[in-house]
Amino acid sequence: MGILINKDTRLLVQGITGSVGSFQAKQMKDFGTGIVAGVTPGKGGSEVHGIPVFDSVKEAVDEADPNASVIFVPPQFAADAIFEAADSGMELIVCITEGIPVHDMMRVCAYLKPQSRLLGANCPGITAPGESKIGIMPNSIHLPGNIGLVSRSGTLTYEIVDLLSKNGLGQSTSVGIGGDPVTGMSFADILELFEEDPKTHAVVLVGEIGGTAEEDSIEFIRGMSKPVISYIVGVSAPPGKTMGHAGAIVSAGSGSALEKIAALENAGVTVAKSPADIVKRLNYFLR
Amino acid sequence: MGILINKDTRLLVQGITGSVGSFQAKQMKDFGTGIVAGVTPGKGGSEVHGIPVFDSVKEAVDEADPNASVIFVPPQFAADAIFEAADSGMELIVCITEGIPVHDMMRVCAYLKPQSRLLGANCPGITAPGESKIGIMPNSIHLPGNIGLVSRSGTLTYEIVDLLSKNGLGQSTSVGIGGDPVTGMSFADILELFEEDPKTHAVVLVGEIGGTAEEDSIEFIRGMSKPVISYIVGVSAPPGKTMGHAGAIVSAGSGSALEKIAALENAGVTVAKSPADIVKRLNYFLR
Amino acid sequence: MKLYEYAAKEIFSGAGIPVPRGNIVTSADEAGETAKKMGAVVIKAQVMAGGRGKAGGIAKSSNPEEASRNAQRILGMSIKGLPVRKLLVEEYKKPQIEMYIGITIDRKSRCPIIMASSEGGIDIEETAREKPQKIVRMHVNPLTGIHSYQARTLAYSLDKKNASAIADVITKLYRVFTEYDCTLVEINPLALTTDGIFALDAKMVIDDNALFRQDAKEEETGSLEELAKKRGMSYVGLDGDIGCIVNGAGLAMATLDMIAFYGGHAANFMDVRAGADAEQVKTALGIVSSNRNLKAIIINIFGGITRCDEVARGVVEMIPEIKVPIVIRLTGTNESEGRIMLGKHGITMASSTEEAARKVVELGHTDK
Amino acid sequence: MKLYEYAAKEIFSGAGIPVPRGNIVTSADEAGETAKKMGAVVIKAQVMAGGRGKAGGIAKSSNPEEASRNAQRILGMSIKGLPVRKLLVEEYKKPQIEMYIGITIDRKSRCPIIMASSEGGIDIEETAREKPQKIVRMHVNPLTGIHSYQARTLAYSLDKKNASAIADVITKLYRVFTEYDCTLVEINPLALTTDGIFALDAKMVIDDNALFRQDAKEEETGSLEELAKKRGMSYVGLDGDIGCIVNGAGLAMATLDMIAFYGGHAANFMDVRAGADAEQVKTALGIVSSNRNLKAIIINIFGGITRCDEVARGVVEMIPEIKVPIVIRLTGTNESEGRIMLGKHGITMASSTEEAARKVVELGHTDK
Repeated sequence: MGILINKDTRLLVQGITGSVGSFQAKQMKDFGTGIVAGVTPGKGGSEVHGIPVFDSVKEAVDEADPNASVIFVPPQFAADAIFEAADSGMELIVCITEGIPVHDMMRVCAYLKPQSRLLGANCPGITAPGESKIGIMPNSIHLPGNIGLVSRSGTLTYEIVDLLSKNGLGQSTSVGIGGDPVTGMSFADILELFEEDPKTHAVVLVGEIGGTAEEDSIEFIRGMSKPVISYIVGVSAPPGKTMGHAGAIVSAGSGSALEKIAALENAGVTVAKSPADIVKRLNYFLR
Repeated sequence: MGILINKDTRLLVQGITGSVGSFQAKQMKDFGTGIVAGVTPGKGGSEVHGIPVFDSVKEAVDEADPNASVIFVPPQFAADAIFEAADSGMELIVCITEGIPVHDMMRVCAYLKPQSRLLGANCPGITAPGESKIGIMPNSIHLPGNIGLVSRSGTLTYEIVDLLSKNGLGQSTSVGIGGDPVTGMSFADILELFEEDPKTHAVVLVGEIGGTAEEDSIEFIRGMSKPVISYIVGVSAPPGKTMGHAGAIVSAGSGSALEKIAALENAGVTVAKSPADIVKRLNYFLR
Repeated sequence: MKLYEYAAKEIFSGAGIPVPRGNIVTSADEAGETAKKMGAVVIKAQVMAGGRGKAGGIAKSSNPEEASRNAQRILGMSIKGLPVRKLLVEEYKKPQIEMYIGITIDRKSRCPIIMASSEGGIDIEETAREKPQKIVRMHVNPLTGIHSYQARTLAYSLDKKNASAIADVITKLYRVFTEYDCTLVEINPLALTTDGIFALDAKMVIDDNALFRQDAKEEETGSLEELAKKRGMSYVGLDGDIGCIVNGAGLAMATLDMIAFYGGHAANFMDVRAGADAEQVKTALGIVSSNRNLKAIIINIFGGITRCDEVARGVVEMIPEIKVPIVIRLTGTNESEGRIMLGKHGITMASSTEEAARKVVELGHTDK
Repeated sequence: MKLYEYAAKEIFSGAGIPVPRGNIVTSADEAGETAKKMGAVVIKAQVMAGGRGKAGGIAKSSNPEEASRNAQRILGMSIKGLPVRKLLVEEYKKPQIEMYIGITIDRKSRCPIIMASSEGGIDIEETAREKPQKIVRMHVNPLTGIHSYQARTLAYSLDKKNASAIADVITKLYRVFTEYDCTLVEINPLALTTDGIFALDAKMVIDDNALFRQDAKEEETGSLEELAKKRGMSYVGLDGDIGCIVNGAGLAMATLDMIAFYGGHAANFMDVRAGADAEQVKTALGIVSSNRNLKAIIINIFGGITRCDEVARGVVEMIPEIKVPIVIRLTGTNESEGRIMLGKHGITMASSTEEAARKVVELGHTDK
């Protein structure tokens, strides 16, 4: 059983008739994901790859009883799609869409009740190898196993998953939480699920510069029984454009990679120096 | 111990320097209520009847640690006062103010978390005889005892409490939930507390025409172990001004007293014909 | 505060909801003039009463002469007792489909509720009773306002082909509902015509408690209800002969019920509200005693914020002008002071609502 | 999108926040003319850089001659590499107290946060570090917006005597923050002067993701960054000599890190985003190769939505124009098609980011 998703996940695809939604629905179906319905307003009654399409999430719920939703609608409409999914009782909402206004996302996050968990937006989704995949990670890179992976990035997530798989280090679940300033589930939220998941033996956390999401997870990591290997990118990245004084005042840290790495190491969290180093350290913990 | 309030209640009075706020603070103090602080922006540092006044609820919380608040501020500012009380962690908020716009109250109710309970607005408050009083019920009418009273009215509540007391039927707690279309706690919310309260042996529910608050409580009453005597006023009142078609469509009932009485009696709830009849029926149940 | 159809339509139109072109007129000539410009028109009586159509207060007119004639007739009418003083003359739009959209407050859920039906028109309440599945309901979270998907879903349930125009109307109507602090907005029918979608009727009620931040102004009628409202009191005229003055709406209703219980008939409902002073009591007595059928007056005060001595002072000052017997019940704040003031004036006293009601019914009968 | 001070002040002023009267000028003469009308003025360089004051880009001028002289001097300056082309000439207001108000997004709490301090001015970041108790913070629920009590409480903590004027500024500033989809609004200092409260400086950053619904328009600079942004890509120039083209910001950063790990220096950061096609890859190669210091180029693609064959096609078409060696790593969707297309062009292939980085650093060194 993966965290958040598994063989029994009944997926709804919002924006299924768009080019990306349609292509990715096919990929997910090929992966083995149980897709039960799609939604595109005005396209109700049609089919995409044999998946029935409805005009609204409510109709899809009434007819096909999904419990999770993935969102491929354009950024202007994505927040509304999340509201619709949440109001219709979806337990997991994965928003792939990139470019959603941050004020929309703040409103969404303030609105969501604990029974609806949101991954993203601007995330690659979540994959439980051999069980289910929601999102856009390439199908071929995954290998079932005991490593939990959580990342803020997109393609970098693929890179690490691919590397782990090629080195025989299978994954229980790989999760992208999204790279936007305001997202749904945090590192700590995912780590908590990995800690509880009997199938996960070790966790890889892939972070990057900006914000304090990595630092905010430290407290939880310290209480974990499972090894966590972190990897932070952006050491050689140009310093971010400063956000007036307020950006520096609001968080104690500046969000630089070196500061993050120092904070993690000070707290006793393992920090890998390169992708290859992640593999080395995982092998050390799991030998 | 009363429901919602008791000897340990630490009360904050918002709008304490106004004429009503100041007068009623004195009345509550005389009743024995533990008033620990008052708030009026700009009047911080002063005192009213020996009660320290602060500029904000937050300051009052920091200095005096209240756990309940009563609101006497004018209707334009009352919703903001409720937000302030809720954000500062007040467990019980009693809003006396009459005339708050209903859109403000809808926003307030959608905002409140379960840990903050709201009585009112436009309510006379709550009295646990011998313990504490929050609100504006006259001090002299109460008698400690085992009757729980809950009402949508103001002065009619006094009338019934007074009648009960004069007939030796003391009260565990008397609660006015407020007469506005949108209020915080409902009849059912209060009935639930009376059902759980070991000191309450019977409950009097005073309703009136308009809305379906009485009908909505029927389901809960049917599951109660304690006798509930209801009294509905407005049998001879002129039919309310109709609210377009929507008013009639939104609720199955028209909100008339006769309809309410029929619904209650059909469900097996005792309905008293007059105030004197309440006393008679209570005596029957409690003999 | 209820708005006239034309006032509501002005606001709807300002919010971008399509309404037919129209003119407000007060004479048959003006109606004819307007019809000359517009062609086929509908003449609609502007009164605050339902069932105008059934009462003959709405008339289609194909030419200026007919318009003028119809206007003449309707301006002479009274609908449910209300004389027709203004007409809305509106370009005629032939409805192909009549839908219903209403937004009000769901007290139970404590939030706005939108109701929509593909079968609108004059029989909507019957539809609600007989075919409830034909009415789609949707709650709105007052903190977020209406979500686009909600307007869209409602619109699909009405008419999929015109869903985007209908969703637009719903969204704008919800905006009016919140911006104008409404307790009701209603379009019945929302009609599909060959020229597109139009709101052919419009109802709008603004929350009285929010009038301080809305610039809507009620037209003055000079009624007793209005006079009482201006002084912060609530008065409703009734058919009986016992005048009532009470503080608090609940106690006032209980008083009316008790009067009926003892076989009497109240002449009015009058709530002087919490905190009434002598001046307000005098005004209340003035309003109530202006009724010529009056046989007796009951004053029922349970003083909390209201002070009994203030009430007594107001009553005493008005005694010379009151020609019928008064029964008064005074309990609560400063009760003894009030009783002493009244003592020397031969007014009947009571100590409970029931006693006061019984006594006033007796006095009213005796007088006959 | 960052706004110039004068543009932010225009918006603030439109929202009712008091700002000093001011004029935008581009010459010393205009500055003198403005000063003639206003009396004592402050001349402020309009550049997108902090520390203008310390760099000499702000000058008080008591008379037109001085204003003209100062304008002349500042118009000749560059601040942090940015030439000064525009000046804001503003009526001088002598600050008695300098406060700070800023609103930004607290990522951790996922909501707006207001920060205020009674000790504003140029040393506000130092205040934040040294005397954190001097900075008051307040979160705002994005669904309700700022409550009056919050603005009031913040204002009391700054200056109780002028609390109501300050609360008003805070409320209006919050409104600007949400209405304009800002990620930052800042007034530093908010000054108490003998003429009242004034925003003497203004910062405003609009969320790039929300520009579709804001009519703010960026002034064009013709930079490579801007060119890339217009094509939906993200480019930042750096000091090194290895050009980078990667899909995904995280993978791009990892690539830069790996280049550094192997002793190389990246010439740029370039994220071509998900789904880039051949045309975009060509544009990206054009932008990256316009750097004359370039010794080698790394292209690192992990195709998900992006198709490797499209990338390969773009690269092949640009090969004639690229004068430095290219290392390419292609993995994912349509990988084999892409590899076949590239096979015949003598481009160095790699199968992981680390391998690609190692190879490109080697190639870059060999070339020296």
